[in-house]
Formats: sequence, structure tokens, C-alpha cells
Amino acid sequence: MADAPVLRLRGLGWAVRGVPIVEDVSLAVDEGEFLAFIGPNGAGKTSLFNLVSGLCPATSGSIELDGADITAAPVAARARRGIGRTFQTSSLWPGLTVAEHLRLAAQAAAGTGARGLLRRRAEPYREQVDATLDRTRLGHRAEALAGALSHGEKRKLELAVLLVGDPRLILLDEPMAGVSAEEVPALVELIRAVHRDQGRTVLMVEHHMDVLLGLADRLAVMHHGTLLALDAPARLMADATVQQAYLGEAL
Amino acid sequence: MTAVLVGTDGASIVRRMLRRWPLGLLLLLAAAPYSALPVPGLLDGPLGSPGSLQLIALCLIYGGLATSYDLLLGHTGLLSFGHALYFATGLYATDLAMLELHLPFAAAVLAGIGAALLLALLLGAASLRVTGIGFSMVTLAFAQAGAILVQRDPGGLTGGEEGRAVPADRLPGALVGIGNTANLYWIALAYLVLVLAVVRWTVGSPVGRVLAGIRENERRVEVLGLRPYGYKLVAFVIAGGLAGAGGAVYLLLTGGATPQAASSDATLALLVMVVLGGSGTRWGPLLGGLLYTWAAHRLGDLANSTDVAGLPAVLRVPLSQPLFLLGALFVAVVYLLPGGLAKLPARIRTTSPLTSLPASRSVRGE
Amino acid sequence: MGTFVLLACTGLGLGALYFLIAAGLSLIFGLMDVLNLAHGALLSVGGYAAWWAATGGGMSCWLAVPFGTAVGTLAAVLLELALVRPLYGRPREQILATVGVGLAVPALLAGLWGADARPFPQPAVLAGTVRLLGAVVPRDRFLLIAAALLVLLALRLFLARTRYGLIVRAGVADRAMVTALGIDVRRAFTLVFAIGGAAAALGGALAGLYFGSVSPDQGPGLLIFAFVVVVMGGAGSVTGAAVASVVVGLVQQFANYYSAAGLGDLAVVVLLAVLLLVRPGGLTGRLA
Amino acid sequence: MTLLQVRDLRVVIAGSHVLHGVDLDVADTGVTALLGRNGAGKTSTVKAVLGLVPRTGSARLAGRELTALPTYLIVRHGIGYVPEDRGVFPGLTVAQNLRLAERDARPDYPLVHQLFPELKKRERQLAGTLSGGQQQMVAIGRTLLNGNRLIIADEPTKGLAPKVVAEVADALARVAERVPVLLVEQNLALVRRLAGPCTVLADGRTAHRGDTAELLADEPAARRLLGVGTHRPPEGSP
Amino acid sequence: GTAGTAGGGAQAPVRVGLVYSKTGPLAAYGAQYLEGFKAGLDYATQGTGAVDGHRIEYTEQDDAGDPAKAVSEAKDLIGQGYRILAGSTASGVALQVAPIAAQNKVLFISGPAAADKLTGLNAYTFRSGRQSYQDILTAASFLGDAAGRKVTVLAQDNAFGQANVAAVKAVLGGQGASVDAVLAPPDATDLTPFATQAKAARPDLLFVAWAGDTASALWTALNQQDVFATTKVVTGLDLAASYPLFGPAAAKISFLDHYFGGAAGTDVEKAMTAYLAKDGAKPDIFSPDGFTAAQLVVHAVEANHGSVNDTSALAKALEGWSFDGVKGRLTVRAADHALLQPMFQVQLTGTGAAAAPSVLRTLPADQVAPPVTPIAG
Ligand SMILES: Nc1ncnc2c1ncn2[C@@H]1O[C@H](COP(=O)(O)OP(=O)(O)OP(=O)(O)O)[C@@H](O)[C@H]1O
Ligand SMILES: Nc1ncnc2c1ncn2[C@@H]1O[C@H](COP(=O)(O)OP(=O)(O)OP(=O)(O)O)[C@@H](O)[C@H]1O
Ligand SMILES: [Mg+2]
Ligand SMILES: [Mg+2]
Repeated sequence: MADAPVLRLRGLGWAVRGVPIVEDVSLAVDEGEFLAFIGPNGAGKTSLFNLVSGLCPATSGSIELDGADITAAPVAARARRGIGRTFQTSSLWPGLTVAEHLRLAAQAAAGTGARGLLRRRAEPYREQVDATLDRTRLGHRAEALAGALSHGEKRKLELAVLLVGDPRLILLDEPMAGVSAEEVPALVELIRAVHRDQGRTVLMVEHHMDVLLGLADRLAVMHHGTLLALDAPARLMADATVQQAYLGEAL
Repeated sequence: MTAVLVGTDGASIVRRMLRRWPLGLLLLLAAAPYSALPVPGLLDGPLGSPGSLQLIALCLIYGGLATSYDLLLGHTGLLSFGHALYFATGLYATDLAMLELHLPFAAAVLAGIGAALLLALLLGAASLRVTGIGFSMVTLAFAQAGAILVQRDPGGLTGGEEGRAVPADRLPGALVGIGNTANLYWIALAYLVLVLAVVRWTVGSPVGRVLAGIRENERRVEVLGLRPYGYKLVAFVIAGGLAGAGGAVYLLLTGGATPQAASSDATLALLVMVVLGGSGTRWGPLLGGLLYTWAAHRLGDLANSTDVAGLPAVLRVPLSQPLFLLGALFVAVVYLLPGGLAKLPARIRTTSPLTSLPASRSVRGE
Repeated sequence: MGTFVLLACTGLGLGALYFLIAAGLSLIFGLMDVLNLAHGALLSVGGYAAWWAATGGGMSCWLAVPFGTAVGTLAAVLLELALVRPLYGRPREQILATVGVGLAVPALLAGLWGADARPFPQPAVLAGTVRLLGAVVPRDRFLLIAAALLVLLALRLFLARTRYGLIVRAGVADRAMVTALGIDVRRAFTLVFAIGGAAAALGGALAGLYFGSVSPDQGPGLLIFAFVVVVMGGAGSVTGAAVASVVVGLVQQFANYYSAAGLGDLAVVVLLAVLLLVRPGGLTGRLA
Repeated sequence: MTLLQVRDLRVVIAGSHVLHGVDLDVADTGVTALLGRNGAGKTSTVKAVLGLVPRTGSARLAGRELTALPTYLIVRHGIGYVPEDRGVFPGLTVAQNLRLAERDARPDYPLVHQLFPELKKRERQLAGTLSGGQQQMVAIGRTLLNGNRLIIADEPTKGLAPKVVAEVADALARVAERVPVLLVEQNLALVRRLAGPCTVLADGRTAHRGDTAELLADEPAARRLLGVGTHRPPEGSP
Repeated sequence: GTAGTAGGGAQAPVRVGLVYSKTGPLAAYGAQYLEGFKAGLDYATQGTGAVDGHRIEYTEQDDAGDPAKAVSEAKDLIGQGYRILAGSTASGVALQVAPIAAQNKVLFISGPAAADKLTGLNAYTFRSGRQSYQDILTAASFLGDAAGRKVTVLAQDNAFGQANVAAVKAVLGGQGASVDAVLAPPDATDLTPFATQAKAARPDLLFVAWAGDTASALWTALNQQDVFATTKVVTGLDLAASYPLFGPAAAKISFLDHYFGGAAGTDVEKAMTAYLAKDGAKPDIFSPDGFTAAQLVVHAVEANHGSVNDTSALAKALEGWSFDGVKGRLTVRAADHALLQPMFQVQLTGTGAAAAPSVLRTLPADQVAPPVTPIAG
């Protein structure tokens, strides 16, 4: 594994009109690591992802990617540097087809830019797109408009858009919410493959504990915007505070 | 690109025919000046007469303008209320380059298009900093400022509400006089083809894919690592430049620059054309531009016809107002042809038993 | 001093007129997200109905204005039921249909009563002037200001005391969900549209009084500034629209007077552009 | 016996057949589960009952045919609905969101605030800025304000933290003592705990009707209908 | 009509295209023009509608006030072989159609459009109405000796207003008056400040050049600010429907007038009034423009014995022609095609619907003749 951490947060905070939402979060993620976030609703997990991906401006602290400060970098610049994310509430292009989603994402990853004006829209991404459709079990819906997908299908498309671009640092925000029980194992396998076989660094928020337990190297517990604990899953699960604050009497 | 139609044999023949028809139509249009075909009702004189050519040419220009506007509206999702400004810039700048700078015609046209491009770049760069209705209103503000300036006749340049006629002596001989209307017509046709080609190319290029993404969900595009601002600006400048070129052609056709071209009504008219024809479709804006322009010119004749004059007052009063007819036409189209003219074939197709269109397939141009 | 007072008073009067016109637009555009380009037509209907009542119908002006408002409201209800209702959620086609009405109605009025301005009778009480700190201020400006304040108050009460504002705003965001809460969205939309139309018609009738005449394209002509006001104030914020109206009225009046070329209109549109570029949400900061 | 009786419900959206005939009975007590894979048609069934999508067939609530009624009248018969995508209005505050849902003269705010104290705390926050789980709380809270005859909850626990899931489950159990609930859920553990009867959809049709506990105990049937084994808590369903 | 020349279908008809505002903001002017044209045609052909056996047929085309539309219609007509065009209610239209006519060597007789630029514009363009300069000279006549007097122009800041300012400067400034202007933005809705500005300028003569929907508001403002107490106010009298718009100020204004029904008292006017009465119409400000246009057409055709092929011959026939028109003796000045004509000083009596004009003084054509602007090219 590389020397400098892929991602380092130092005293990161975000406040809206004086109300802190994320407070003083410091952590470092190594290349190829799988870090999972848990915590009660409203703990600030999604907000932390927003900070890292640039959708919210940090009001204190700093974010480093591969040792370079990206605290003030715009969303697109961070994405070009290899940060990819999914959204908790599916955020798609309702009028585009599933396949077109993946082509657009692949093209963005290829970085065609304004030079694209001079090219025909060839299909150099075909293999990439087809492969991703297969992996996410969306092949049969390739020509459907995203707006017409069922909830679970949207979740999978969300993941597919991320994967086709193959970013180095992956932020997954509750990818399993609403995916049918039957398909969860396959998706878990998929994420595992991206992490293990392709060696991508993954940060993931998930409320399904047993999904996490099989995947995560480390577990971060957030509470009231702060990082409550950061440790190996087994040890944290035994922690009484975590039990009480988060898991309760799990179903 | 068209994801229409299904793989049955009949349909694939239809598809092949569909692919070729634009070329055939283009040839027909190009040959129109040689035709003496009477088109009663649609046109006053025979097809090849100067009056008919003039009207068709105007229709073609507006078809092109609407198509350029739809690059913003339908393909990028930008509701600009100031597109007429770039049209007017091309119109006035070309005219003034000849009148004031004494440039030869060709150079003046280039200057006109250049001015439109430059203005679109500057104002686009500013107005694209805001999104949503804010963008619409900033473009409206700029366009309104332009319209006011044109009206005020700064330094005697624009001629105020009287406008400035084009200096005939600076035009090539082949473009002056009724006998040469066919040449103007061909220029208008060429302009339309140019616009269609540029817009098609842009939409079909990788950039066009990003524009579609921006139209559907701009934020999400950013998360992929693309800066929407730059892409939107590209679309804005292309559309503005095309509108400017339209202004230059319009100048030739109408023989002068008048402030009606700069008014906010003119942008609204473009918007109406696009919606009339079907926004975001390949041929819709063109059809809308044609229909609108034709109707705006010909409804006057209907309104003033003796048939109408003979009607009882309840019918005569509204029917003798061309704008009433035009307004009523819009309302009728919204009801009878939801989605615009361009959706008509698709609607007919879905209702015919032969090919039922799977809903999951896109019926838009993309 | 006199000039300043005169400009301030007439500027406020102008702002009041803008507000009367913009209030309905703000309601319809801000809450319902309908870019009602037939708003000018509603103004004209209100204006002509009041004019007709005052001249042909022999009503006194104090009856004619409410009559015009009532007719305009009726027209708004019809417009909503017949044209706008089927088009919610299809903004582009709304534009087409309302532009159509916006063209057809003035044309119809021109067909009926001619394209030229018709004199609007002014009651004697309003015809005179008031001396105020050295300025001679026309009385009708104060009527406009009073009417604008009343409309502002009424709209604020309506929005604060009833759920309709909420229903319509929510209905724009997710119509199906609002019905799924057991609410008849369509009725709420019609009601709000009617109130917007009533405000427009009142504005039209009072504009007739203000200009001393009605003409078919008076309504559409005022519409651009009404739009400016709505956007400046922040869509859907009636108070914002009121503040913006005052700003626009004053800026226009002062700039017209003091700038060499009478650049009031230009000043207003430039102000709009700058404001939006600096604060995209408008004065009240509500995202437009 | 049955509160809601759905027969041969069919839905066609934009030319594509989404439901081909769904039969469904919701008992007048307790929780009835509606299960199925992604895209099976659960949400469409619920929406069809509520009149949110064009449909044919029949849906009777306490003997009253619903398919001829517009949505708002159906809901006024006393249905509380937790939509799958939460359906909160992002531009309105939490309080405004709840206010919109008021149907009764005396809405039961104490119950809502007791279950979700968070909503009381965040009354004035715009719902669009709430966390995913908090939005889900708004969606559920809305249905609890009014006295309903039936509550339809489409994946109500999706996105909620385990502890809250447990609390919502308790709440649903409590609510179900008074008001019958139609529950669409992927969390089979929760279904197992709450549901009496169940209906399973596949490809837009009713594929199975029966008792939840029996179905989940019948390993091959569960695997065929739901694609999961039940001998152990399925992976991904805490 | 006499039987000999009637039924004049024997010879090829002469076709005249009328491109004017049948609808749109200037529709009322357009209607007057058309009625006047019909009356003039009847008068000039002695009721036969034909010249030397050539029927004069006219085709109406509506430009709705839009120059682009007018150009299209004009091209259409020219393409159909029309050699004579007339009409143009608006200056913007006239200025765009005139070059088209010249390029195609077609005779163009502009109508009510008042722009001075039309005079001397090209060899094929004539006018059948008055021009701004003649308005100004009429206004100047109210001042008497201009030297040392102060004149203020209150106008809208558009081409019409600016042209008026320029003309006043040229005419009255040339006679030694000091001229300044209060220009209001064309779309300004509150005119009170401009009224006070005009009052503050304390001119001996306030010349108001105003058009459009705000006229009523302007006169109310001028009256409220009591401008009439200190200054003589002159403005142009518009069509009859506008008389009530002056409100209570009507009687205090000095009007310059192109024409109103009954202003001239000539025999030609009586003939026109009689013809219009048959059509249920009344003479109004622009009826003479149509009437004169028909006279010009008939004369040009007559002079060429019914042939319209040589349009420069048609033009030649008109240049320098002097004749009896509705307003009195009219002359087409050879040098620049200006139409020299008498103008009127008028006052309104009564207010509102009862307002009625009466002539104070008729100014002979040469007193209000615009300066010569030789034809370019
Ligand atoms: N603009 C804002 N104004 C006020 N509060 C906000 C704003 N945005 C977010 N919050 C609050 O910040 C907190 C963090 O939200 P976040 O979405 O990060 O939670 P989360 O950990 O992802 O929760 P969940 O598991 O429910 O998705 C929430 O309590 C939310 O209400
Ligand atoms: N608007 C629509 N247009 C076309 N097809 C649609 C539309 N809405 C849903 N569908 C299709 O109907 C099918 C059923 O969708 P539905 O949302 O009912 O499934 P679901 O059982 O709720 O799935 P999930 O568990 O993923 O929420 C899906 O295949 C979906 O793609
Ligand atoms: Mg979250
Ligand atoms: Mg679902």
C-alpha cells in the first residue's frame, strides 16, 4: 500500500448558519482501504460525503487527496482527481436511458472535454458500458428511461454510473437501501470485487450491519456530526456506547 | 441516434426511407424557384414567384433561428429570454458595417456574425453564472437593454423605431432586385441547412451528450467531473452565432434592420416556435418556425378576406384580427398536438396497431 | 426639495402600480410555477371591463373598478379551468397556450373597440392634486398606494392564515403526493389562480385610472416590469415583490429625471441583471 | 374480514404493461405484507390503489369501489400513505410538511413527536435539508397525524438506522393494533415480526398469497418467490 | 360616369398595390387611408374607376405595422408585376419599402408616414401626406416672430421625437429662437416629472410631440402641473377618436393640424366627404393621404396613356405637378418630391366626447414648405 494516505481529513467541519452539522472530523484513509460509516439518522454521514466530494463547502479544517489540499476545489475538479460517489436519494438523468447514463459517465471519465465538439459521438465505451450493465444486473433495462425505473433499479443504476467511470476513491451512500433482499448478496459481491480485485479505496455508509461486517476493514461511528469512534468492526460492535446510540435492539 | 421504431421488416423500410427524406426534401426545396406550381391557400402566387419565395425564405430563416434556439432550450435545458438579441446583433452589425464602416458585403456579414459571437460569449459568460429562472431573467435583462438601446438610436446608428435600410449599392448585384429573389431564397435555404448541420453535429457529438446530461440534472454532471458552465457556454455561443448569421440573412431578405427584431416579443416568438414544433426534437423547431412564420404572414390574408367580412359580427370581429387567429392557433396546437408538431408521427404510430412503441424507448431525437 | 418629493411620491405611485400588476403574477408564477404570459390579457380584461362599466354601463368609478376586478377574476377562473389546468407540469406548453391567450385577447379587444386608446373617466375627487412640501402631487397616486397596501395585506393574510399557499407550493413540487394527502389540488390551484387574476384585473382597472385611458396593449406593455419586480423580489414572495416594486418605481423615476437620456428603463434592467448575478435568489433570498 | 380487496388490478404506463392482474387482500386487523423483487410491481400496486397511476380492475375499501374516485377522495376515506420515495416537500419546513398532511380537526402531534422527537426539534428546518432518515420520519409521521382506516407503507424503514427501525417496527406494531397496515418491505426480519398474511408479486402479477410465517418457513417457496433462503437471516437484512 | 369609357375592361388594367396597416396599432389610420383612396380614385376618374379604358385595380395587403411583413408584401406585389405601390401608414414601413421600390424601379407613393427622410429619398418615392417639417413650421407660426424667444420641445426619446426636436431646432433655431428639449423615455409611464421639467424651463412656446398610449397621462400631468398658465402649448391634432384624451386641457392647447373633417372647405373635400358618407365613413386626419395617393396614381397613369411600364415616366409625370386636392392646392415639388400643402392652426372646443375642432388659420403651402433635400443618386 502507498505511503501517503489517499484521503486525509483534518478537523473538518461544516456549519449552516452557525449550526454545526459536521464537526472536527479527522481521519486518514489508506490506498485500498475499505472504511464504513455508521451512525444514527442525521449524524452527518451524508454531509461528510458531501464535504469530501465538494457538494458542500467546508467551513473549517482541510481535505487532502494524495497529499494535495483540495479543500476549496470545485466538485468537478475533485471528480476528475478520482473521487466518485453515489447518492442516498438517487440522483439520475430522468430523461436519459440507462445505457446513455453509462456512456455519459464513461465519457466523463475519459475526459473528452470541449474537444468532443469536433468528434462524432462514436461508441468507444461500448464494452465498458455493457460490462457494467451486466455487473449491476441492469442489462435488461438498458434502453429504459431512468425516470421509469423502479426504486431498486434506480439504486443499481446509481451504482453503475459510479462504477463505469472507475474512480479511485469511491463514496457509497447507502447503496443497498431499497434493493431487494435477493439481490443484496450479488451487489455486496460486486462492491467486494471493486475493492479487493481492483484495489479501489471505498468509503461506504450503510445501515445494514451484516453487509458492512463482511466488507469493511475499519468502521467509523458518527454521532451528532462528530467522529465518535474509528476502529476494527469486531471491536466496535462490542462497544456499549455504539450499541446504545446506534444499534439499539437491532432487527 | 433515433431510438425509434422496432425491428420488424416493414419498420426497417420505413426507417430507411425516413433517413433519406430530408435529402429529397432539400432537393425539392432547392428546385422551388424553378417551379410554377400554384399552391392555393398556402401561398399567394405560384411557388417560384418572388412573393412566394420571399415568404418561404422568411419561413426558412425562422426555422433555422428556432432550431438554433432549441439547442439551448430543448437540448441543454436553458430557457433564454434573450435569443433575439444575438439575431438583432447580427442584423444590425452587418447593416452598420456596410453603412458606417463601408465594408464590402462579405466582410460585413463576417463582422455581423463575429459581433453576435462575441456578444454571446460575453453575455453568456455573465448570465450563465446563475441558473434556473435567474438565468432566464438575466438574459431577458440584457436583451431588454439591447432593445432599449436600439430604440434610442444612440448616435443615430440604429435609426430608432424606423430602422436602417440596407445600402443596396454595397450589395452584390445578384442580391438586389426582385428578379434575384431566388438567390436570396437559396441563401436562406443554405442558412437553414447550416444551422441544422451545426446543431445536429453538436447534439450528436460527445459534447451534446453532456448537454443532455445538463438538461436532465446539472448537479449530477458535475459529480462526474465535468464543468457544466463551460459546456453551457459553448452551446450558448454556438446558438448565438447561428442566430447572428440568421440576422445577416434576414437583412438581405428584408432589406433593412428594424427594431422589431430586437424586441422581447421576438424571443418569445422563437420560444413559441420551438414549443409549437416540439422542443428537443430534430425537426420540431424547424417545423414550428415554418408554421409560425407562415401563419403570422398569411393569417392576415385570411383575416382580411371577403369570406370573413361577410360573417356575422360575433365571428367577424375576432376572425378579422390576425393576432387573434395566431393566438387561437397556439392554443389549438397545445390541445390537438401535445408535444408539438414533431410528435405527430409518433402519436400516429402509437395508435396504429402495426407498431406499438415500447414506452421505455425514447421517442425524442436522442 | 419639491422635485425630490414629487419624484418620491410619483415613484411610489409607480411602484404601487407595478406591485398591483406584479402581485398576481408573483402569486401565479412564484407559487404555481406558471409563467402566465396571459397576465397582460387579464390586466386588459380588467381595464376594459371597468372602462365599459364606467362609460357604457353608466356606473360610477367606485363601482366600475370592482366590476372590472370581478370580470377579470371570472376570466382568470375560465382561463385556469379551460387552458391552464390540463397543462400543469408542462411548463413549455403553458407558455405556448398563455402566449396564445395573451395575443388573442388584446386582438379581440382591438377588434371590438379599436386599437386606439379610449379615455377612462376620472372621478373628480381623483383628478386634482395635493400640495406636499412644495410639490404638486396628483391625488390618484395616493389611491394607488393605498390599493397596493391593501392588496399586500390581503395576500399576506391569505397566505398566512390558510393552507392554500402551502398546498400550491407543494403541489408544484409533487402534485401526486399532495393529492395522496387527501387534498384537492386542482381546486386550490384554481383558487390561487383566481386570486392572482383578481389582483391582475384590479391592477388593470387602476392602471386605466392612472393612465386616464385604456388601450389593448397597455397590459402587455407593463408586463415586463412586472416580471422584473417578481424576479427581483424573489418568486412567490409577495412582500419581496412589494419591496422590489418600490425600488423599481423609485429607481426608474429618479433615473428618468436625472440621467441625461432618461435611462430609467435601462437602469432597471441593469439593476435586475446585477442583482441576479450577485444574489441569484432575488431580494428576499428565496431561490427564484 | 378484508378491509381492502383488490382484484385483477392492471396498470399500463406509457404503453408498457406494469401490472397484469394483481389480487390482494388486506385484513382489517394487523399488518399485511406485500413482497416481491425489485420491479415486481409493489409500488405500482400501491399507487394504483391510491389512483396515482391509471388503472383498471377493482379495489374496494370496506366494500366501496375506489377505482372510480380521484386520489384525494380515496385518501379521504381514511388512508395514510408512506410513499417509497418519501414524498416530502423539500421547499417546505418540517412543520409545513406536517401541516399539509392534517386532515382531522385535532391532529395527533403528541404521538408523532413522541415517536420522532427529532421532528419536533427540526420543525423550522427545510425538509430538503433533512438527512435521508429524517425525511423518512416525516413521511411516516404524516400518516400518524390523522385517524386512518388503513395505512399503506412502502418500504418505511429504508434508510433508517437500526435502532430507529426497531422503533418504527414497534410503532407499526402499536399502530396496527388500531389500524390495519399494508406493508411493502424488503427487510424480511421486520416482515416476519409484524406481518400476518402476505401477498407476493412477481412480474406484475400476484404470485402467492398466504401466511407470512408459513412462507418464510418454507425454504423452497421463499427461494422461488423472493429469491432468498430463510434458514438463516438473509445477508443484507438485519 | 360616361358610357364611353366605362366598362373599361377593354384595355389591360392598371394594378396598384396598397401595403398599409389594416390591423395592428395603426389600423385606424389605415382604415382612413383606404377610404380616402377609394374616394380619390372615384373622384379622379370621374366615377369610372378607369383611365383611358384601363381599369385601375387595387390590391390591399396588410402589414400590421411590421416593416418585415411590409417588405414581403411589397416584394410579392412587385413580383406579380405591380408597378405602383402605395400605402405605408408607419414611417418604419415606408423607409424600408421605399428602397425596395427603387431597386425594382417601381413607383412608391408613401402614405401617412411623416418621416422627413422620405422626402428626396430616391427617384421613385413620392408622398401623399404631410411630413414632420410641415408640422413644425405650422407650430412655429403660433410663435410669430421667433427671434429671442425660448422654445422647448417635449417629446418621447425615439426617432419620431428626435426628428421633431431636430426639425424645431432647424426651423425656429434658424429664426433666432433658443430651443431646448425635454425628452422622456418612450416607455415612461409616469410623466409628472417631465411636465414639471417642461414647466421649469419657462419657455414661450412648448411644443409637444407625443404619440402612443400615454398621451392622456401626459395631458393630465401637464394640466395638473399647471403648465398652461405660463406657456403657450402647441401640439399636433390627431384623429378624432383621440380628442377626448386631452381631457380638460383640450381648450388650452394650440393645435397644429394636418387635417380634420371639414377643415379645408374645398370642393374636393366636399366630394370626398360625400363619397365617404356613402360608405358610412367620416373624413378624418388621414383621409386626404389616401385621396391624394389616388389622385397621384391616376394622374401618372393618365399622363402615360394608361401604360405603366415605364415607371420613370410615371415619376416624371408627377414631378412638379400642381393640382387641387382635399386640403387645397397641392404641389409635388420636382426637386425632392415633397408634397407642398396648406396646414391648419386649430383649436378644440368642449371636452371629452364633445370636443370639436375648428380652424383658426389656414397656412398656405409655401409658408410651410420644407427645405429642399435634393434626391440622392
Ligand atoms: N441546510 C441545513 N440546515 C440545517 N440542518 C441541516 C442542513 N443540512 C443538513 N442538516 C442536518 O444535518 C444533519 C446531518 O445530515 P446527514 O444527511 O449528513 O445525515 P446522515 O448521517 O446521512 O443521516 P441518514 O442516515 O439519515 O442519511 C441532519 O440532522 C440534517 O437535518
Ligand atoms: N413511469 C413508468 N413508466 C414505465 N415503466 C414503469 C414506470 N414506473 C414503473 N415502471 C416499471 O414497472 C415495474 C414495476 O415497478 P414498481 O416500482 O412497481 O416495482 P417495485 O416492486 O416497487 O420495485 P422496487 O422494489 O424496486 O421498489 C418496473 O419494471 C418499472 O420499471
Ligand atoms: Mg445520509
Ligand atoms: Mg417500489
